[in-house]
Amino acid sequence: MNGAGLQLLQFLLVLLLAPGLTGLVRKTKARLTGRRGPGLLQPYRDLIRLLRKEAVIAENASWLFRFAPYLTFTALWLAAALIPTFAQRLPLSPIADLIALVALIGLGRFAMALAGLDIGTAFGGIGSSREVMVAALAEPAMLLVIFTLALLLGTTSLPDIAGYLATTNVGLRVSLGLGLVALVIVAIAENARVPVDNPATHLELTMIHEAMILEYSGRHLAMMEAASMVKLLLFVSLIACLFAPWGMALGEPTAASAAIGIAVYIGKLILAGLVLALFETSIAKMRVFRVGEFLATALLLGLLAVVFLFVSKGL
Amino acid sequence: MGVAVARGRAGHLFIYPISFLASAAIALTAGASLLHPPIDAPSAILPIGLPWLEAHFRIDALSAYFLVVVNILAAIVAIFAVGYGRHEEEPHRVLPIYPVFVAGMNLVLLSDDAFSFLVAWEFMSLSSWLLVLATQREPGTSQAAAAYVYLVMAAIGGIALLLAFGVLAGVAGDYSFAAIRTASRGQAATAAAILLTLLGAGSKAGLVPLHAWLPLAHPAAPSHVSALMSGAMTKVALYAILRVLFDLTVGAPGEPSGGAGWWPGLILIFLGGLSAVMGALYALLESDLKKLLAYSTVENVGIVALGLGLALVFRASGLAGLATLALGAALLHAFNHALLKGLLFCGAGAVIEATGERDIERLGGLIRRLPATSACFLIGAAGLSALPPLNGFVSEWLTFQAILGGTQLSLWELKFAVVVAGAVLALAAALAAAVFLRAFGIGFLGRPRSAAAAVAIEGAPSMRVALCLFAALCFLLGAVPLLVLRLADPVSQRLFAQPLALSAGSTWLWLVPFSTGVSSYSGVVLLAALVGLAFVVILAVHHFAGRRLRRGPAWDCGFPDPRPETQYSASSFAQPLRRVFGTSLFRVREHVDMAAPGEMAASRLLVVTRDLAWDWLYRPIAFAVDGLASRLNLLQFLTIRRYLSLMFMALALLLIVVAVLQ
Amino acid sequence: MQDLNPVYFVLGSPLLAAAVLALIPGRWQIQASRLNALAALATLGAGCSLFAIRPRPTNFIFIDDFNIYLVVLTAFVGFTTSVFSASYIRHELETGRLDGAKLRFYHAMYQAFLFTMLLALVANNLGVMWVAVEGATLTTALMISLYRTREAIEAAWKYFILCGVGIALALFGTILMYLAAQPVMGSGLEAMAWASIIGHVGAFDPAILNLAFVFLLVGYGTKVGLAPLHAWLPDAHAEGPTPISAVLSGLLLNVALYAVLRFKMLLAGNSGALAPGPLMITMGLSSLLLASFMLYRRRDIKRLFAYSSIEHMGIITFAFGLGGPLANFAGLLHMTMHSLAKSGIFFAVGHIAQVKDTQKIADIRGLTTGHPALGWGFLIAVVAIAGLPPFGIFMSEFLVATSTIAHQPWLALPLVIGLLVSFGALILRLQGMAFGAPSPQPHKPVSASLVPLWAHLSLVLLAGLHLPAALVQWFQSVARILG
Amino acid sequence: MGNLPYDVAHLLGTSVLVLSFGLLFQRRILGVLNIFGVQAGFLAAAAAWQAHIQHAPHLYITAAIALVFKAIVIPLALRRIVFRLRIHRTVETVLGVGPTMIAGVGLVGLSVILVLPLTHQSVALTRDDLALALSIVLLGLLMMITRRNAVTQVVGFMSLENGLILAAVGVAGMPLVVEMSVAFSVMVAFIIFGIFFFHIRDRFDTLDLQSLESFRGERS
Repeated sequence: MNGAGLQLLQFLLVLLLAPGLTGLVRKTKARLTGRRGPGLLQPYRDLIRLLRKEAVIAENASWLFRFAPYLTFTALWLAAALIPTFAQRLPLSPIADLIALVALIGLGRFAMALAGLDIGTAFGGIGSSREVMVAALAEPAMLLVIFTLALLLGTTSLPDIAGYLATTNVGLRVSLGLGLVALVIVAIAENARVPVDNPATHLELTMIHEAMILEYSGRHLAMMEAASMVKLLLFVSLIACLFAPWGMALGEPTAASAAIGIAVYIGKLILAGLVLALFETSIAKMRVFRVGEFLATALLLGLLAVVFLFVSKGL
Repeated sequence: MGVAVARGRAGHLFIYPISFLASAAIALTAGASLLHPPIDAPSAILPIGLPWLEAHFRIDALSAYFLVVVNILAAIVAIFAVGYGRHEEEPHRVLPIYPVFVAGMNLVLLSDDAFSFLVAWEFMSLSSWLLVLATQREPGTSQAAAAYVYLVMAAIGGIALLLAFGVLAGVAGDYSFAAIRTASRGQAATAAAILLTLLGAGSKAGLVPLHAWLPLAHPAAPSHVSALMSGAMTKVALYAILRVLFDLTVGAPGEPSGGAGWWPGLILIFLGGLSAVMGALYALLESDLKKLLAYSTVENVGIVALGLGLALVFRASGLAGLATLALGAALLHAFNHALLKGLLFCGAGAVIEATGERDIERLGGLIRRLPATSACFLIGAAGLSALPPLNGFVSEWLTFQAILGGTQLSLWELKFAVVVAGAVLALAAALAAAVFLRAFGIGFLGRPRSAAAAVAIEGAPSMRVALCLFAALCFLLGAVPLLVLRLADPVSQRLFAQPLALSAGSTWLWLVPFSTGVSSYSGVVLLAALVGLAFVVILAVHHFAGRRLRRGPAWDCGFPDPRPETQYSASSFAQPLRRVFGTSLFRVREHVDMAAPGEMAASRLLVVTRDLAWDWLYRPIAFAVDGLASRLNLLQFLTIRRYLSLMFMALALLLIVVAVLQ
Repeated sequence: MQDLNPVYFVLGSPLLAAAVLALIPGRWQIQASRLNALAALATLGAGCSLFAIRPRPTNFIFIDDFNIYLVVLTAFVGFTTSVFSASYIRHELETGRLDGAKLRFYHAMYQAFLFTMLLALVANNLGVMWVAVEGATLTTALMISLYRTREAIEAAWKYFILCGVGIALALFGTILMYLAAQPVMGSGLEAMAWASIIGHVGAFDPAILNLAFVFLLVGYGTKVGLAPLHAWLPDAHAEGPTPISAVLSGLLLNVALYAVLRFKMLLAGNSGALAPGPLMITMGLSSLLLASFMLYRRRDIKRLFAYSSIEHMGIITFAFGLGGPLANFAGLLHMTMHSLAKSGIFFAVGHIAQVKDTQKIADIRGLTTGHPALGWGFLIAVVAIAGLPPFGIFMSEFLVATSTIAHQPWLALPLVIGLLVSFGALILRLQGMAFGAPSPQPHKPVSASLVPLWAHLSLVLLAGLHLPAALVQWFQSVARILG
Repeated sequence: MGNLPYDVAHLLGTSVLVLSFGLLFQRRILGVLNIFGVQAGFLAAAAAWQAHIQHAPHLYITAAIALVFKAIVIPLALRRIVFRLRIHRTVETVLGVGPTMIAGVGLVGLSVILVLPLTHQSVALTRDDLALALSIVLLGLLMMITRRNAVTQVVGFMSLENGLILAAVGVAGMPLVVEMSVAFSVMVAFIIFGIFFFHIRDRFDTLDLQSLESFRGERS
């Protein structure tokens, strides 16, 4: 399995599994609330349906409105492709370490927020303004988690972190625990999951993510939906890679170890989907203005993680 | 260097091309002298200045680097100004002074002794003061007040620097930098000199407690001048900090623990971090486009100061490798900020020339009216929000890498301070993204909120050429940061007698601060990957889903309302963040007076934000001076008898003193 | 006639001119003003000839490094002011504020005033120096009340009383100095000649010297306008005709300070006497701080620049009080620069007051747009006096500040506060006057001869960039003996 | 009989001092003028006596000038001005008599303390003369501070000048030219005072400085 093939496999794997993960989450949420819910493959069917539909855009939409979906999707797809999922060493991963990854996600969000503002409707404004607030607090929290790992392990490149955590027994560390909780909170906020935003409804009081892509239709909407699905997968594989890297094909992957890697990775996805669905059904949505404090706790946890790093290890 | 001060009646077509050629020439010579440095840096001696100490002018690596930064910016701004100058109402007020301003900045960088340094420094402030006053309408308006506050702050900064050089020159009074470097002086004197320099240069750069004049003065100047003031003059101020803290007070170059230890670094880190966050937050609450950019200058100067502080701390604790990395990051960010801020201010200038409006609340929908300017402004905004393919991200990434190197510091407090600085920098970067997203989104997208915005037309071709040149440079440096690092290498050689650790491992493709294992970044591959992938996706989608497109009224959940007022405005966009940060930091007060039910009166929202520095630092001083002046004023209105008794008492006092001393 | 002493020409021409001008009747005052300028030119010529022939000191007259450049400076500023006063007088005659008789008196007194100042500079005999300074007071006293307005008379009366008392105290000091010299050098002219006293001052009784210096410092200090004794200066400048303010501010303060420095040199020679430094530093700083704070409340443009003169005299006295070759050099340089720049400013102010027909700062706006040449000249002059770089005053303030922080760091704080506060006040007023929409001016633009103003500014700029070697050499030699 | 010259000089000096105290005390203008005349007379006598002791003929000229101008011409001129302005009846008290007297005595004490250390070389005569002269000068200054009327202020100034001339005379061997120029400048000063009186009179109709002070600079 030479390098290029590996990377291509990673790209395809990410693209195919993303809608599946979202479908799984929706299915389990429906089941938990006593409904049959749509099939696992429903998201695939939605995407294909949208792709075939005719795209209708507002008169005063600019070139930015038409180009933003592609930019968002590409940025997130590339970011997802850089995270080691089933194999540790990917040819493209040295081009961007963890900090660059966060920035790529930022690029995707930047494009989506601008698209929201382009048409000049109230809902686009609501979505972008709240998205910016969430980002302004989530990004520093994420960077603090990265500081914790980097200060602990001395590197910010993903393959090395995964390799190091998978091989050596780092032991139960308080700062890693805090980092995990902070990263989970950030993931929930970034992917507009329940406590921060409700992906299912179009209620203008609550929606953040949906408001931005309100004006899209047809293939552009498909791109945006695909982007958010890839983003969910990205965060899940990031958490898996940083905090549960076992079962990954280390060093030079052979066909067998790659297969095992993929199987373990899919298992992790399913587990994460179930946990997420369970979490979402057990908690109500927060008022938008309490999201600030929610994310401030994530920022605080990140900072505590760094502080404990010094205290416990006496570094 | 000495650009001819032509009383430009011939108008802008004559002055700006010449200044463009001059700046370009200087940039090239400086760049050349950096890449293959001459053996002994040429030292030009001019017979002007102090009688017994001619003015020394010398190009060494540090001044050459900043010469490149200032003059590339000045060259491109000159191209922009050719078009922008056309509509100037009183060209004769701006034209002759513009080249003098650029010459002043170059002179500051070139001077090699305290006296000519200060002459050039005050010269720069004087010429920019005249430029700020150039396009003023009524003296009473804020323009005159802004210019006044600016000049007084410049004078305070100038005198602080003067005292710093006085302390450095010591009793002997030999002001040439060479003598200052070799002169030995006590720890207290070095400390005093460093503090005075931080006060003087810090106020000119706009570090937080002393920044209040910057958002008043920079927007008041014509746009191409404020581009120069924000882009280049703040860099000259940072050059002053670098020259004194890194070069003059260090004693023999390269000696690790020379100078004053790590506390100046800590102060710089603290000031830098504070400026970064406060700058971004102020910018968030500002709706005047040029003021917003001025506040973002405060933020970015804070980031560079943070980098310099890190370099000082690392060098004081003997980690030379990390020190060169932090210095490299700071220099790179200075270069990037100069280009990006130049681009944004010129963009703002184009917008103002097209619409005559400065407040983004009254702009909107410009992306359709001014496509080229909006595209370049978008690139600038993305750059300053530190988004990957562009150069803004590269320097911020390097600063983060330097911070992560903080673990090797010995002192516990330093380690903790460095990490807190990292957290502050992360918060500032995120807020900057919010600021520029708001500025571009409200200003350029959506529906035009005023008649002027609706009929805006693109400016002169030269303006667009300049903007595109800026954007191209940003992309180039984002992809291949090595170009600037090659320039920065001799600087770290000069200051730390160590090559830039960064450039050892990096090639034009990869950027490797420590080792590939630790962290690496490749601008080129990332850019190529993004563009390639996007191209593939578009092709696939268009092939699979077809290219059919239909235009229709905006959906807006079913009740389209064409009136632009329904759009989000700048203050409503910042409202969530204002609610999170504003109440505590700026004592934000929001009064909403709703019309009584049934009444048709429009309800008003009034947001009052107060600039803390102005309340706690500037206003008390002004009141104290005013109070003292009125109390002393009584002395003017005494009668002759009282004056005589005054004289009598003075005589009696002196006589008593003499009698006592006898 | 080999040793034809040029000093006799320097003194003779103004005296002769004064006599001739007194005789010219009121009708031909325009020609009289031209004659006045010619006479001043002759004095300047004689002064310059001093560079060539350095006469031998006699009992009454002597030229040394210290007073040679002051003599030429006085003659030069006297000449440029007379050129300015020619155009000023022409405008005053047109508007009828002054008539022939008053002008006749004015021209005669102007030349007499120049004579007394030149005499004071070259006087070797301390008594003659006192009489010359007293003469200067007498000649200017009546000129201040030339306009006969109530304020002018009050200002002149105040000027005469305060300076009269000051000068009387100075006389007492001179007598004490003679008393100290008499036992050592015997009585007669020898004991009054400064050139010979400087040699024997070591043997004088320090107690008398201290007492004498106190009286002299308070006496001549009144004429220098130092803080507690400055009351006469603002009103004298504001109410008198502008050429007089220019000459008063530019030259008379220098002459008085020259006298104080002569006596400081004597004290420096005697080890027993108390150091004059601290006294001059306290008076210098107090006048700097008082004047800089008073600038904010001034509503009259001439009074504003009068206080600026007090402030600059404070800086100069502080520099000489600080002592040391660097500070003394700065003081001497500042003295020259201040007199050039300040008289230049008064030329501009004179024409501004005439054009706008008011001296109220509030009514003067938009000079750079209304009268570009006058406005920009005024702006550059104020920028020079405020101490911004390319001009000479920045160099002297640079030297004073750096030597202060090097020798006595804690003195630097009040100095810097004074400099900054005055800078802020000057720029605030300048900005109000120079920019904005021009305020209405009743008179048609006067044919302002701005040549003197630009001459002064170019000299200050030249000094800022490159001081001629000869001047530097004189300053340094004087700085050494000043101690 | 100690040495006679010292005693007589000392007597004349102290009488001039006592008279300047009298000037401080006297409230009526005419009284002030008379006392000033007598003081000038004593000054002339002291000068003449010094000339006699020091065998310096030129001092006689100074004595003569002092006598002619100071004792006779100036008081008469002032008297004529006072009568023409019809202010001869004005009575003016600015600072209470008591405090002025105390201040006067204090000043004399101060000047004696100052002069005492100059003991050893100088001749005793000059030392006493100097103390007297210094106190007369200070008293003259004090008088100018406490008086409101322009004429009395001028008289205060003139008595201050008397103190100076007493000092100049007391010092042995003061060159003649200095004497002459001092006397000459005092005369010119007095002429200018006269001119000022007429200016003030025709603009303010009174010599009382109170009205003058309301026109200080920038008051309007």
